[in-house]
Amino acid sequence: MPDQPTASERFLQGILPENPVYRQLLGLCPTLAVTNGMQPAITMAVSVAFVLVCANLVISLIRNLLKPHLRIVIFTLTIATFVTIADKVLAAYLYQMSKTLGPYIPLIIVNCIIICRCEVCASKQSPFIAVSDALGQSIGFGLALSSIAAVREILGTGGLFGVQLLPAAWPDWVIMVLPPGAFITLGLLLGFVNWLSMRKKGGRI
Amino acid sequence: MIEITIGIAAGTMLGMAVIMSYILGWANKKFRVEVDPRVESVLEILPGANCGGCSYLGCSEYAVAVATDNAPVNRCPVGGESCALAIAKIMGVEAGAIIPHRAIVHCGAKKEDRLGRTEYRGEHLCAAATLVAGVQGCTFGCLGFGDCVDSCKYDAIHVIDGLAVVDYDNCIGCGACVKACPRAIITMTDFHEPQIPTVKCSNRDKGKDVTSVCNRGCIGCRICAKTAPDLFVMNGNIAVANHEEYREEMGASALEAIEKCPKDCIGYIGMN
Amino acid sequence: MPDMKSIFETNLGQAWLVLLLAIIFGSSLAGVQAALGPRIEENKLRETLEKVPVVILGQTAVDELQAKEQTLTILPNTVSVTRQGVTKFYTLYRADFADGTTAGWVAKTSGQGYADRIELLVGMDQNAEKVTGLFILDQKETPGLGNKIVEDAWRDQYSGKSTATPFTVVKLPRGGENEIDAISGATISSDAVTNLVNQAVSDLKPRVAELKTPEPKGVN
Amino acid sequence: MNYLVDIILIALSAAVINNFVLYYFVGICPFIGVSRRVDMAFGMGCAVTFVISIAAFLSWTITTMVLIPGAPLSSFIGGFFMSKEAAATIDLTVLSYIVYIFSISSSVQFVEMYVRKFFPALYKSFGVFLPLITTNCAILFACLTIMSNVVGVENPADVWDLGKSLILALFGGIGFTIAIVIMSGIREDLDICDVPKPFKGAAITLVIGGILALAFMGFTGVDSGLRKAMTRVPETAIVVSTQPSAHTAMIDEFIRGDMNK
Repeated sequence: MPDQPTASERFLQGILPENPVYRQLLGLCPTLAVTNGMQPAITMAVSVAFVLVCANLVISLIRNLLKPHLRIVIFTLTIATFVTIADKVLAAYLYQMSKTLGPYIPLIIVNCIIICRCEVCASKQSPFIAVSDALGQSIGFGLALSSIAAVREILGTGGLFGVQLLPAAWPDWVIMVLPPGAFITLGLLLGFVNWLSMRKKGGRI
Repeated sequence: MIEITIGIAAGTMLGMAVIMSYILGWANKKFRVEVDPRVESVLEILPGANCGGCSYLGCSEYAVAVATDNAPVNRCPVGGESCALAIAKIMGVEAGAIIPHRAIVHCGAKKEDRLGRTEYRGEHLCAAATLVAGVQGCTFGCLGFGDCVDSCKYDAIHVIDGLAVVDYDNCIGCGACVKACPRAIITMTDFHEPQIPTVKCSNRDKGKDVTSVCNRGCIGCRICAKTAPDLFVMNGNIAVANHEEYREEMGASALEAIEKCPKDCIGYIGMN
Repeated sequence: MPDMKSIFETNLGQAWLVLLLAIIFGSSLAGVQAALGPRIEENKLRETLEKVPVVILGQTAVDELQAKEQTLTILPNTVSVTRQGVTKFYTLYRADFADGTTAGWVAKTSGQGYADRIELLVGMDQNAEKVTGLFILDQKETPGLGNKIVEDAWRDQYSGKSTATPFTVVKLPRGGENEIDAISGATISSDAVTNLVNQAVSDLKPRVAELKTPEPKGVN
Repeated sequence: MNYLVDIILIALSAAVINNFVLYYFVGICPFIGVSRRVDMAFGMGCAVTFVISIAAFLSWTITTMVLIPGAPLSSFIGGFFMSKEAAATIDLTVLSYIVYIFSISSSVQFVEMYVRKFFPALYKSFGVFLPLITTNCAILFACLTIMSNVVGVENPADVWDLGKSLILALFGGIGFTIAIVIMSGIREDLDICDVPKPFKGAAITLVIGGILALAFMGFTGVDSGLRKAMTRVPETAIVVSTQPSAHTAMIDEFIRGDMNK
């Protein structure tokens, strides 16, 4: 365990080498749920980023007051507050988006990424490192979400952000927008990413 | 109106927090299970990776073992030196140098050394191949399909030319390959020296059966036991190296035994 | 008071951080709610009320009205209709022109669709003889199949039809009156919408007669 | 009769049709992580069902007693500071997320301590699951579904009572157990299949989960069909009554404000 990771190292780690979705397999619930379109995916990534950064900041500010057995309760309390704020702001300013995301915004509270980052990084490191780690992780999460959402939206509706990419003759794969499509796309992408990293390390196929 | 709502909101949260923490506090005291406080403090120091490198089921098992039936404190490969010293301080035990705990593959036969190999078309998994008799002449040796490679999370073991070889720079001694090998020819041993001699064979048949299936198998000729009795000892038809006792100064007799071995199946392994 | 201190020390004492955080977060959230609450309510209502004129007059007429900065005054009232012990609630909006004449009525109703609830607005002319339009507010039907009920082409089948006979969903046109052709592969969704419309129209038709303004009042 | 129909439909849809894991994607982390062996998966399923029922009970009582406007407790306390009917409009629903997650984590911690003290053997076998459950999305999702059926429901007849919430939680947990046990059964056979190396572990589990979700999709539409079969078609006798509800008062006030802006 690197005892004193530098902020930039934590930041870069979070994006690809320790990508929360592909590498650590955290936060799969929202990843599968909101990636049937590019817009909901990006809004979710932005709100997770907001919550993650604020929660990491607050937790690392009060880290030496934490009692071991009350740790989880305090983490969830802080995260829940920021998620409610994010939810209210979204409902006030982006009402249509908050309706499409529906129940998945409050589910950010139990999103494993945030609690894991709080426990592993924020409750031990100084605020600056904790925030950079949070930023890295949320960019990694955003990348993962948009990669899955892109695949699903292009295959599912033949276009991205309403722009028709595939030829009109392309029969939309409706399954890609449905729940099974989410599982299969993430599974295949996960396999592809593992294959990529193994090829880089010259591993055995 | 708004201040009153804020006031009531804060009040409800406070009320709920008081009730919940009171119940938890009461439960904490009432349901106090007498746990040796040392176990908790040891558990806090351990990295919590539950990798099994200490050959216990997980960090909590190892912490209990250390605190109650004083298991060696330096067993945690991931925690390393700092973790061992910290636990030793709690347990008031002398930490002792960290003895690296690494894996050894007791087979030295490459593909060309193995005789009687059949053309095996089944699953390319040792777990499946070991069920088929006669995949290769020797029924003890390494199958080379890499179950151990798949199980290793630290990329410390590779199948080279049909034989599993440990890469001692990456190996942290987590023991995953020991569990993965269906023929159980990988053992975890303490390396008192960076390089230690070992017998690279686990074929317990008689000499003539061994030579019919492998060019490098130990035929039980006892020469190594005679030349370096404190290092090698015979266990039935196969020689077994005494890794615990080996120290640097016994290198001469080990080298002599290595030359004398007709099958060249003893050798040095370890970090270079 | 020492024992109070010790109790405080053991049970609540350890959790003082939790109590403090609970108070801070509780009040800050109430503050956020106070600040953003009205805006959210407004969004919710605006979404429905923007659609009411469109459902009655159709988008073109509304744009013309917009050009002349005239807006319809919308008066909502809740109607509860009990049938066989099953009370159904409608919000019935009455939209009047600036000069007081009733432009039409819009009923907001919701019911069980294929996957989840469907919420829609049904527009009727001033004395509810004709259905002027339909708008789906909220639905979670299967994407690609059921959610075709949202498309204008399918919805416009309802506008302009008389409310005398109930709508029927047909696979291939049989030349009958008030026929709606079902979306292929989503008959349950099309049936659900049609039943909702039929039920709303038949429930509210008598209601409209009562609530109709006796004669156009002066400009209000 | 109608109540029974609703109960059966909620139970059926929570357990099988809109399965928590395969339709709503909640609780995926244990679905991937814990489903190595069938007995571990079953233990996890029971633990989740047990905790989800407690969470549902807690969340329903707190929501109806404290959070919704006009709830007995909030109007009682409000009564001291201001007039009775103003107190009834105090709306604390904004606290719902904190209250739910707070009650879930405290109840999980309480259950863990209780099980550790009185059932050490049970604790040994699936005690490790309990802290994992606090971060399990399925529990919070059940509370949110209950909340969305209690708060902001225009038609007072649709508001859920304690019975319906517990049924949803119980059968949601059972649905979760069904999904995770089936998946662990498949995964045990997967260990000896020749899965390409990059797909070992989570990737193949997700793909198999996709196929499982496909199979479960066969159930959609069953509940609307059942609902039609079970509810008798009401005749045309209509009783009409109008009374200005709080809802319409709010709309009037909003429109008047909007119109003369």
